[in-house]
Amino acid sequence: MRFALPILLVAVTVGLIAAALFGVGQAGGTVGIAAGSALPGLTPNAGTPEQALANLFTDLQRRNWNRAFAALSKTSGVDEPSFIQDWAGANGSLRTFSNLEGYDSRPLHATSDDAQVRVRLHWATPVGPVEDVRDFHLTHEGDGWKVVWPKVEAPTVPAQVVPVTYLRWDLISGGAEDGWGSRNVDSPHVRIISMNAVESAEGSVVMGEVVNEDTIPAFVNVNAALVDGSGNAIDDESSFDKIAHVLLPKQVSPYRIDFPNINLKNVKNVRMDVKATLVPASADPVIGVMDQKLDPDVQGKSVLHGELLNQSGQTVNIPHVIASFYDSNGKVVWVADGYVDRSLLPQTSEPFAVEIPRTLAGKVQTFHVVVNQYSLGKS
Amino acid sequence: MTLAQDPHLPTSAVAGDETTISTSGNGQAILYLVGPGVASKREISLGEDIHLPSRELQNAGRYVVSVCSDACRSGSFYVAAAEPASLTFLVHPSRVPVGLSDAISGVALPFDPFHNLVRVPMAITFQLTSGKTAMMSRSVQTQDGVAWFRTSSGKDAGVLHVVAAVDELSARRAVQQVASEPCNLRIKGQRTPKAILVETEPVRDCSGNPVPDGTIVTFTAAEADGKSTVDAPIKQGVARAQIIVTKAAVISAASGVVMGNELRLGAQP
Amino acid sequence: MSTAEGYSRPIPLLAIVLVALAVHGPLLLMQLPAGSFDTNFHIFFASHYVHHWFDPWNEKWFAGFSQTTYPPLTHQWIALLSNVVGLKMGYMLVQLIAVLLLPVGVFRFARIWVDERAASYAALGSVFLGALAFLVYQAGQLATVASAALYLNALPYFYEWMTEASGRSLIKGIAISWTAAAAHHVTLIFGLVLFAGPVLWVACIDARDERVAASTTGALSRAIVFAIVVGLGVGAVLGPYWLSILQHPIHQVPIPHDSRANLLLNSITAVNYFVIPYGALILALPFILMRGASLRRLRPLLLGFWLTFIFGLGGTTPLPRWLLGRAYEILTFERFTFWATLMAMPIVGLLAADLLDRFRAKAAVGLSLAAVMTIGAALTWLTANPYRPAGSVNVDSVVAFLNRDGHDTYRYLTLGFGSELAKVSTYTNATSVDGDYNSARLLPEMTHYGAAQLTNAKFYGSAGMGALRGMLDHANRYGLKYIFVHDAYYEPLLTFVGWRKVDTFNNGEITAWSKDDVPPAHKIVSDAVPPAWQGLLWGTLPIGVSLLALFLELFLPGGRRMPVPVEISAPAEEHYVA
Amino acid sequence: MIGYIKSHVVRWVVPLAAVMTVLLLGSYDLRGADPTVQVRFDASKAGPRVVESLTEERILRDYRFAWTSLTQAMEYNTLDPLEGPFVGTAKQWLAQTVVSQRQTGLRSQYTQQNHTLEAVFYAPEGDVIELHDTAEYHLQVLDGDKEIHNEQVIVRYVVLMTPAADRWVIRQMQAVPQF
Repeated sequence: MRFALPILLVAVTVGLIAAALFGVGQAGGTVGIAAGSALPGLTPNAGTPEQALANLFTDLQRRNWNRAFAALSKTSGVDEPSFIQDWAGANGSLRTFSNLEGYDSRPLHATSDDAQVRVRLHWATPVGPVEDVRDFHLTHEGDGWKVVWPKVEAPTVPAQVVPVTYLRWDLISGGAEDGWGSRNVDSPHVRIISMNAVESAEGSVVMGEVVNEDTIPAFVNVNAALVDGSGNAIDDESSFDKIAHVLLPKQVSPYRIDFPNINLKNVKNVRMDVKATLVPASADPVIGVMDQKLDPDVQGKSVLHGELLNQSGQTVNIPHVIASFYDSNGKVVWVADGYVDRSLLPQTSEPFAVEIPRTLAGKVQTFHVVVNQYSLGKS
Repeated sequence: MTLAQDPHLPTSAVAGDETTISTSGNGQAILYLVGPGVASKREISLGEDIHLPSRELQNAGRYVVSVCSDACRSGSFYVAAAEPASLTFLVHPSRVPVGLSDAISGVALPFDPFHNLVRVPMAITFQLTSGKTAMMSRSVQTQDGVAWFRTSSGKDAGVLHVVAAVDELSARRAVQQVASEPCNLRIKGQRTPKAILVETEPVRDCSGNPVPDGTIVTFTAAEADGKSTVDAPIKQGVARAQIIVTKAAVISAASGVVMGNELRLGAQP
Repeated sequence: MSTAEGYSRPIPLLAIVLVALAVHGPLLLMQLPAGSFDTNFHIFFASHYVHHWFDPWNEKWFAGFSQTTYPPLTHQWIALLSNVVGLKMGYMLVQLIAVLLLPVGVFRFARIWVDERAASYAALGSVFLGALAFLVYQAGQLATVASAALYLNALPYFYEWMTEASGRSLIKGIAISWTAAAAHHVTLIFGLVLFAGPVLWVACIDARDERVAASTTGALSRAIVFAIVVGLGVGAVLGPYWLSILQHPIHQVPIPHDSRANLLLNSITAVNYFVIPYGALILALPFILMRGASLRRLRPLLLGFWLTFIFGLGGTTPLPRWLLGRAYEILTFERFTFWATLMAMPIVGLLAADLLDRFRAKAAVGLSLAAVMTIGAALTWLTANPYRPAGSVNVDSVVAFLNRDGHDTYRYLTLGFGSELAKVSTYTNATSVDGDYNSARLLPEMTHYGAAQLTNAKFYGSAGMGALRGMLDHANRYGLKYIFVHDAYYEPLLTFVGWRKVDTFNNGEITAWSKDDVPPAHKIVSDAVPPAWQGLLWGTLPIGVSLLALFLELFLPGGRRMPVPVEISAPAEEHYVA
Repeated sequence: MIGYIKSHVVRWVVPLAAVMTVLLLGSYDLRGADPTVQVRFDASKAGPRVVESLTEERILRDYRFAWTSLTQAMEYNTLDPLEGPFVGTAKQWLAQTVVSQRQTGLRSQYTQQNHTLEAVFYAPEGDVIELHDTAEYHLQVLDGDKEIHNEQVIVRYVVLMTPAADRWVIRQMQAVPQF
């Protein structure tokens, strides 16, 4: 027993550790700090294209840039700083705030020396989960597979002077005296110009457009309450990020309010409520939406795509596109949005794409795109 | 020490004026005064007049007086508001498009120096002037301490001064009269090597008032297989945008629900 | 007394306690744990008891939650002491008491297994445990440490009661066990298997070997009596806790925790949860195995240690998941490592005695160095560790903002504040929809996502940001008007969902954001509000049993007897052992 | 042994228990009673703007709540209930009354309240409403425990209410001998 018990305990411990390492019972993921690495010898060999990609993504997740770069094929047309910038983003773009959370890979073709893998990357970002589909080319080099990272075309902005005529509204809140009567500044006049309720795969959706009819900027939020046959509210929700909250005078924004898990059949009435308050705002930057087209993509989905052109002299860190889609009667049949993960440098453009449900593709006749934006230090 | 009867209280008191209470009997007692903003307690000699200072009677309302020796005897009296010393004047809206009927309204309430609502009927004069032009002058009698008016907005953009006055008192408010919807929105375009620069003519409403800067004009360039749009703000009366168009396109402009003219441009050579 | 004699005699317990005081007293008086993960959480709970001793319903977190979801004893003691020394120092004093009780408990627990000399070494060693420093200064697990210390003190009475049928031991053991439960329920639940199991086993061995007067049946039957009385008492003392758990079982989506990770796949996790807590004990592991297996009486302890050790490895082995089922996703496993080190100490005490007998002064120097380096490494790790709590944020300006101009009529949220959230909550009158206690969360916006605090949302990836988005989406419903941001990561989201920056504090270190159309907060109706009688029980029984235990320890004579000294005979070939 | 315990009980436990009791009692949260306030509201005579039905409901709810709060404030001499339902002059007067009552040791109890509320003016933009309240209640004024005044009374109030972020609040509340 003197030796048997320790040997038994050590053997069981080793067995249990092996069981955990080789798949029996998954270990919890790392939370908070993406750092550290597996103990030597525990990183699997890149014996298959999928494993090579898995190793690369693990290093990229943990920001082990040197190891990740070392895992690239020598035929890659990228240097390390460009590679890092391509993956981690730059100029305060959405990508700079994003972390790769997971991915699904699907081989497109493979030979003994060469493979093409399509990967759906799941990013965790401040504005919610974002998916990105990317094709990776891998080659067999030495004793394993290596990823060929394409040359990165980073937008360059020539030195220039962009004239700016500042136009912004500031608020003066007045003194500390009793506000009754002496400090009347009315809320901006905002009106819902259309509303449509439809059933979607996730529940019910109320959408439409809202206009600021006033001469001052307005912070706008559209709320809706679904009411059943007995007059009781079933649920109330708000437009959240499916609206441009700050509307300049005469500006129109689409809005969409989602009611997850609510069947429209149970809804008798929709109570709309638009709240508008006066806020400080700036008329800049002006972002043009160029070359908007509604086409099917490679996967057969209907996608509205185009280019955002920053016509101002300031960097737009995170552009947000909100589009309303109309049927032949001019009725809003869908509102969709999308974030652009590259920043929009002055006088440059970036592509965008917004997907619409397959079932609605046939109905859509035209569309209207509004660009919302976040610029560092200008909130 | 006896308290013969209830304290003798004033039949009418005015806010901010002192008053007296008389008691009967003899000996010492405690006088309690409870009213709006006041809860006081003091020793008194029965049979003597008790002086209530003005600072205890500044708020209009009902006051309860209780005099206690071996037993308590109580009564109550009302304090009315004094002469008006200020006007609370509510005017809406603070911004109004020109030429709207019954668009401006105001409510005036007179208060005395101690913030008591003065309910005695009195005539309040409402005056509206735009620049040097008097738009309205009306005298309205208060009812339950309130007087009000309603009127239409003028034709010219600018500040409208609204004054409510009673005797020497007055309260002044300002209403910004702003241009109405744009009228005859017209655009012109110019092709550059990279794009088309398109701009509006000075944007005005149907009365000729300039539409405020910051108002959004949406430019749309429709091509055969797509379109481009720019939401541009009016700056110094004109909205400008740069649209990248290489093919034949129809360029239009809109502000809110108002549409402008169209420009037809051929393909870039 | 010669040097040689000095090494062969036990160290007086009082001296060990003084060493503990000398080591941990200054660190605690310097408020070193103030920056730990959970210190502010405990102070927050205590601050509620300061104002509402008999009303456990706390509106300040989660739009209202019941403090009956966490055993109250340590918090109530902090609340009482805070009337004299303030909340923070109250915390430090209660923590110090727990730290001082620990070597006493280890000594008395070790005496069940080893002689007085080895037990004294075990107790002295426990003062320098890396796991103790980890829990006290990095994790801030006050209740775990206090409960473990109390529980270790109760176990010798359990042993005495089983083996000697001593009524006084029964009473004192029960009172201390109730007190340990009032400090932390999880320790008692797991302690039952991991600590009490080996003690029961060794009592049976001693009974069978006639080392004690009791028979095996007698020992077992008395163990059952003890368990029943303790169980009933714990049921009553923590009655409101059990009722709240029954009413709202923890059905939330599992929240990831690094102590559940596979330590072999991440070097930093391995250092944090293995190297630092065990320290020099890692070198002693082979001896613990060999020596624990070589003596029949030590085998129950060895097996208890091994099981606890395996649990402490978290996701490195699948055993905890297999044995705990769903509870695996709720528990964190660093506490098991702490318990494992405590269970190892009696055998380590034997090792120390062996080494001192053999190498005298050299061994003394070596052991001292090992002990000091173990605790030193743990303290150094406080600053070197990438998992350490975020740097301390000065939240005074946030508290001042919330407490003025009626801002407290709305709810608020902090983002990027880490454990400082609890500090804000302690000193502001305003209420929050967030909170730093996973088990008390009932709002669907939080329980539907595998993320803990909203203030740390980004660390939980899409789940965390999903919970945050859900909460922001319902800002109007909860009267959530103000958000304080200490991490620019969250600014894009706030901008896109309609919040505006309204103020900056600490030279821009913190920004305040507001949403204009949010109505003032109103009470959120909850079925979790404990009735008044539960508040009364909660305010009297836990503190009452602790006073009872204190009274019995101080004034019931004969209660300080050690268990029957057990002669540890070394294997014959190990001639160096006396 | 009993003597040993007794001596220690006297020396330590009794003072300890006394300290604990004081600390615990000091922590006890007193709560006021919730008085019943009956309010009937007639908005049909208001002008020039017609009172919307939702507004009518909310004014009724908020006016009742305001009186409930006032009653608590006056009975327990606490300012907290005044936060929210009252603003401006009304809040200032009530707060002054509470502070004065605290200083003099007085408190007022309003019980058996029945309010007949009538809207007499509703501003064109809906930013102020004037109400007449014929309030019947039992008023008891106490100095400590001694009753110094006790009456069943009908008091007429002129009330100005204005809309706030999520409720109607009382800005002016002035008792008058007659409307």
